[in-house]
Amino acid sequence: MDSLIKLWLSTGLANFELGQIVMMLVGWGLLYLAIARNFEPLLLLPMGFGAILTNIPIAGFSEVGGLLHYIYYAGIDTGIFPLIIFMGVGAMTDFGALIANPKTLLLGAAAQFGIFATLFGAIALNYVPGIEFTLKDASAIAIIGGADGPTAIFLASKLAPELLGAIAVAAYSYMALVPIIQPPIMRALTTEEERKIEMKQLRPVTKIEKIIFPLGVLMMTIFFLPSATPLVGMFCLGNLMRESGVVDRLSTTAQNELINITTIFLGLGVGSKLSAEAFLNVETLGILGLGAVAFSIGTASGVLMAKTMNKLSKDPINPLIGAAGVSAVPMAARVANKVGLEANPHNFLLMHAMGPNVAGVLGSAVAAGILLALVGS
Amino acid sequence: MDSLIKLWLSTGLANFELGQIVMMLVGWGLLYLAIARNFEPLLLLPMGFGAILTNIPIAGFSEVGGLLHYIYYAGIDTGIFPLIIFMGVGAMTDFGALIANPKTLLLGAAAQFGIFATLFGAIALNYVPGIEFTLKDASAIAIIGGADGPTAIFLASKLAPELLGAIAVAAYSYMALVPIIQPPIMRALTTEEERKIEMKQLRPVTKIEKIIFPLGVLMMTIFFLPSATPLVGMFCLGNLMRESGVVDRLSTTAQNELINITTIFLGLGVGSKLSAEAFLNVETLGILGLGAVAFSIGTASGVLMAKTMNKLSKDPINPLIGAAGVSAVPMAARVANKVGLEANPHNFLLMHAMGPNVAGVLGSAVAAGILLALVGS
Amino acid sequence: MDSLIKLWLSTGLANFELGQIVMMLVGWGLLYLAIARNFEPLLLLPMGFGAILTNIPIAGFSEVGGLLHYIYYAGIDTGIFPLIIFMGVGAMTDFGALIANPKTLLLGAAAQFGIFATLFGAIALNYVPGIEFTLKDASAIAIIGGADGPTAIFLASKLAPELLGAIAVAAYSYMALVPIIQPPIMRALTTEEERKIEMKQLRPVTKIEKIIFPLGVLMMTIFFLPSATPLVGMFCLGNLMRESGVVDRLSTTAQNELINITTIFLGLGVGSKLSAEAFLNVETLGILGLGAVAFSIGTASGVLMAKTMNKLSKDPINPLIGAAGVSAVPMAARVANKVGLEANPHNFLLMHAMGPNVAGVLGSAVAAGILLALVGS
Amino acid sequence: MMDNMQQQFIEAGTLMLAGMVFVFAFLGVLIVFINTVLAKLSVKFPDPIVVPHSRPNKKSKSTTNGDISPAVVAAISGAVKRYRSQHGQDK
Amino acid sequence: MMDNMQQQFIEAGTLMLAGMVFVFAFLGVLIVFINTVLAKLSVKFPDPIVVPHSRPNKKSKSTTNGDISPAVVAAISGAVKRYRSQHGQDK
Amino acid sequence: MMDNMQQQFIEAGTLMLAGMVFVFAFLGVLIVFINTVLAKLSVKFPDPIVVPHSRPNKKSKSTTNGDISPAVVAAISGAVKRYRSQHGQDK
Ligand code: NA
Ligand code: NA
Ligand code: NA
Repeated sequence: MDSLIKLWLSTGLANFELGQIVMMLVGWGLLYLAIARNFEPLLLLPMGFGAILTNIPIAGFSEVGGLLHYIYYAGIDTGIFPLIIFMGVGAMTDFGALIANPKTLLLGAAAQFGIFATLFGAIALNYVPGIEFTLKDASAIAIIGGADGPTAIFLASKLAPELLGAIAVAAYSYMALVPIIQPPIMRALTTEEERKIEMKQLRPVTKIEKIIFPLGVLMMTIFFLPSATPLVGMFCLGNLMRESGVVDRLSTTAQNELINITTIFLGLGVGSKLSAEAFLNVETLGILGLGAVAFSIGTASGVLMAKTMNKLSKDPINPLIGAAGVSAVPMAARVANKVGLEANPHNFLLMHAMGPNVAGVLGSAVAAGILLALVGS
Repeated sequence: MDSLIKLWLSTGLANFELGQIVMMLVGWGLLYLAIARNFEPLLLLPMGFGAILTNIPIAGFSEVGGLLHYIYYAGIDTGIFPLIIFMGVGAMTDFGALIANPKTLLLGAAAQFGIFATLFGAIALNYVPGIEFTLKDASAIAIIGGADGPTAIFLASKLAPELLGAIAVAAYSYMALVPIIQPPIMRALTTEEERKIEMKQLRPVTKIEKIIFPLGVLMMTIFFLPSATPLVGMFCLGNLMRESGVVDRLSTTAQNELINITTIFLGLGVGSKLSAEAFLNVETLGILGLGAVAFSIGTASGVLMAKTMNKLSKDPINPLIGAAGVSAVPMAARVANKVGLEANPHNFLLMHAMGPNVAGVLGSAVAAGILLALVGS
Repeated sequence: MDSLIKLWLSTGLANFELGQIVMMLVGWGLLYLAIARNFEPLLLLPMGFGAILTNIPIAGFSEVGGLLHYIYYAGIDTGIFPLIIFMGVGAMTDFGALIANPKTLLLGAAAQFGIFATLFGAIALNYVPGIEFTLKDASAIAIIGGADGPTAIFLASKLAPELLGAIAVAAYSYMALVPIIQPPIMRALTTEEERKIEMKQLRPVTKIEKIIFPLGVLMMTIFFLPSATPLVGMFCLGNLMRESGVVDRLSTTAQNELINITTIFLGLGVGSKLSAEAFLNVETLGILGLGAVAFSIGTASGVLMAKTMNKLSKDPINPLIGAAGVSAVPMAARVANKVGLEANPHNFLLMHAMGPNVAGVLGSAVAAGILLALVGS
Repeated sequence: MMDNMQQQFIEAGTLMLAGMVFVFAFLGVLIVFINTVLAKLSVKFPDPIVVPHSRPNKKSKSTTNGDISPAVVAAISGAVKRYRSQHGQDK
Repeated sequence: MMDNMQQQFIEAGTLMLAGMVFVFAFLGVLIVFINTVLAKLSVKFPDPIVVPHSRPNKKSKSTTNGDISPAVVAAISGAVKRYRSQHGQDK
Repeated sequence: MMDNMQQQFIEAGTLMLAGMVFVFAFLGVLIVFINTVLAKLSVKFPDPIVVPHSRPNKKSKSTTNGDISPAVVAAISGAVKRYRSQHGQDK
């Protein structure tokens, strides 16, 4: 009898708190988005699962001795997991399109306005009662506009760990929503004629350029923005392993098993931050709202920049590729290609959009470095 | 001369203790079983090797600063390694046969009687002078009857770390001995007629069922037995990665490189617990004896349950598949198939036995959760 | 304005110290050697990159909280990374040629004279003002003569961590220079006639011999030199996984993903020791000089031993294969083969040189164990 | 000491009882879950009917390297068949 | 409190300005870098001219297992072509 | 200080001597081990005689993905041969 009471008291049913139930539903929602809607499943599936696990009463997944506790403090609090992911992404990235058409770097720069405008917006939200974002919080939220998951997680873990869960949810959700968010903005800001513009074929890029490029980026970051070197450095290491051609076995592992293993644990660890106290508040609503604004502003800035450049440049530039400047590689580039094809079925923008797309990755890593340098200490 | 004496004093020969020699022989024995007899070599080979390393005089493998010390405390004391393995096993498990014939869950339940009967037996062994098992010790020993390696290691690391080595040795040895232990029991408890029974072909199972199944198992565990959620949760995560079809690269890594890496270190770490003080005592003999009893009782319970169900069910059930309820995937299912073929060369029981086989994995994880809940704190 | 000043003060340009600039150039040099000259790129590329990262002003890669700090203390200070690499190397090593012609073990032994002569030389360098090597320092430096990267890193991390960077640079650079350093020495010490000697074809080696060999080596190390068991033990574990044939999936992972992942982090971690204080001093010059001496003496000893054995043995022995005794697997064996072909285009020494080559790996691991035993405590 | 043993036996017996009841209850509820929820789901969301050889195609997506397109596989199978018939070899 | 807000807005505005200027400056310098350094390098060290099908051969080096030599690939391609033409199949 | 140096030289010399003796002794015993124990074992447990082409088959077991059965390999080899003879191509 005693034993039965003890068994009952050790059930989840006897110990559930309302917040845990709600957060578990959030976890289920993330799993639904990942599996049924194919929303960035590589991260949202383990993240949704982690959200469920961390909210199980009694089990103590995120307390000392629990699995998620170890994962979070070893891999995310230290910044190690996002940096390993970034190395793998670097090893998967081909900068050829960017080197062939370097002007597209300006598109990647313009799209970062989404970040800094959101920073302003986050501070403005402090007028809302119940919301009190510090400048650090606002910076961590703003980086959602960078449309780059590891960058957002890395910055949030440094500047506002208590908001990490909400920021990661927003960042990955909106990245998955890129094909829905971007097209209306792109169509609204461009004319039919502009969308029909065909671009000149890209010149071939030599091996030596691809090898020196990550090294040049690294040197510039060292000179001008050391606070961005963790992110940019690991990204460039991965890219150098890829392009140098002398360490193919390391590059292959960085792109496959290492990034896969890290992704599983990163997702679980981020999910462990989705506790009721940290997530169920008006601030989360603010973050979700700001995220949508950030993506929209970033998209619009990229498109408007491309329109301007098209007017000034001798070679035609299709303004649609400006939207790819938000990064969200390679989805945003595909969206640009798709919207372009609607206007002109012979217009293949994919390769042209890859330039601003990878420029956007660099751009948001640089923006993260600026925020770390100015707000971080 | 001084140097030569120092060199001599630093040899193993000058420092061996009897216990270390005996334990090294145990390590050699495990290597022999793994390599020459193919006894669960994936774990017994690194484990036997770890046993040899940990007993080297002076070398200090398991002391602060030693390799096995780090491995044990980082991966086994925390429970991380068995949980990663369990995730990988989940990603390798196909629940199709179980979903197609859910009644076989009862067989997986019945076979767990091997666990609880052994718990009783372990307490009874306290009559033997020199043996003093607490209820925690008895629970950790009893789980050997679950025939599931990672579950046994996980539970032992929580309830009785000082018995971990002996428990792991017993669990894996008897799992390897399944083809020898089970058939006589199966034949003794069934008639020739029963062994000849052919079963109805299994219905096809849809993708949605396979996706929802691990989520349902997880929810039930959360509601009724949170203490089992580390094991069951990671198992279900692996299975969901497999069946969802949206994170194939994570699933592939979990089934291959990640589980392989973890297995090497898990084996070494478990082997490091095979020190003379911990292993060379009458309690180890008790554990080895109880392990054999546990497997036998589990097998018998499964077969008897299947006999009963065959009498009550409208669809015929071959009692041999009940033996597969002890888990030991997929060996026990193969044994059921083989004994069935002996009686009736047209009787292929393999798929039918996979149902109780994977049910046994769930069953022993649930049993482990109960023991943790009632005895653990 | 304030913000701009803050931004400027956070740039690398405003914070560079001379030493950091020089060390960054060293890092660039290592990258150049790795990529353009193909000098041991698997380690020198991540190591050069690590050297650049650790010398970035402000970024704090190697301070508490920095990525390289975690990597170094988790993987190199503990000795874990070199040991995992050694396990992988063991899994890649085929001892067949050595077992077929065991006399070649003497060549692997003779080449270790490079280590012990260098130890003497390192002590002699104490006459140079500004250099003050303790016996521990000298031992760590001497191991460069072993021509085995993981062994050198392991020993240096135990005996002289502050010299680790310089020792690793020297070890890997000279290993890459084997095709340039060795041939002149080999030609100077042998006659044209000797270089033309053709050797008897090797007998086939059975599976059982290959399985028992690593176990025998392990037992001998346990008996006579426990301090070498971390290195030799992990090497033998890898080799046993390979040859036993029962854990192919573990062996494959140890040879591929696990060693690749570890190599990336080992390189980064070793690079993090290339700080100005630790590297820019006259001791580093001494180490680089001694490294060249060590390789040369080791090569010469191996060749002279082979000459002697050729005179005493009934089966002819080509003295060139003695040079392969320094290890540097498989480069040194290829060099022996190439120099042999120059003298006699029908003389294929590659397989014969693999015997002393892998014997050299064992030899330097044994030498490392002796140094640990006599100098380490 | 004997008291203690008796006490332990009672505890062990209770554990055995509670444990087996719980295990059966838990897996029993799972049977109900499969027979109701999953059964309904399988009716509501049946698997799309697929041409048999498109399955392996999809599976092969998960392997990151060394993919071989179905056309090549078909060609190889054809080559195997012809090779066998030409050489009269069976294994 | 309103003072505080104003203060924060000023900080946020400065951040926005400094940030966008810096991002454009940084990526702008990178354009110069590409147009000068990389452009010169690409002229000085052009890629060696390679027979087209030697590329995939080199790539396949990086995969540690399951390499297939180019000759075999060529043979398979041939087999595919013949198989298709014999069977009149296109996909 | 010179005393100290002398002391260090003596230590280094002893190390050199002890080290080389030990290395030779250790690897020497290993020679004996190979010539006795392993030699006997190789006689007592000779490798089973296998048909040559079953070897690669067994090796390929260890690669988890992308296995190709020997029959297919044979077929491909045949295809290669025919392709070469038809096209008169050698590389
Ligand atoms: Na971006
Ligand atoms: Na079980
Ligand atoms: Na060596």
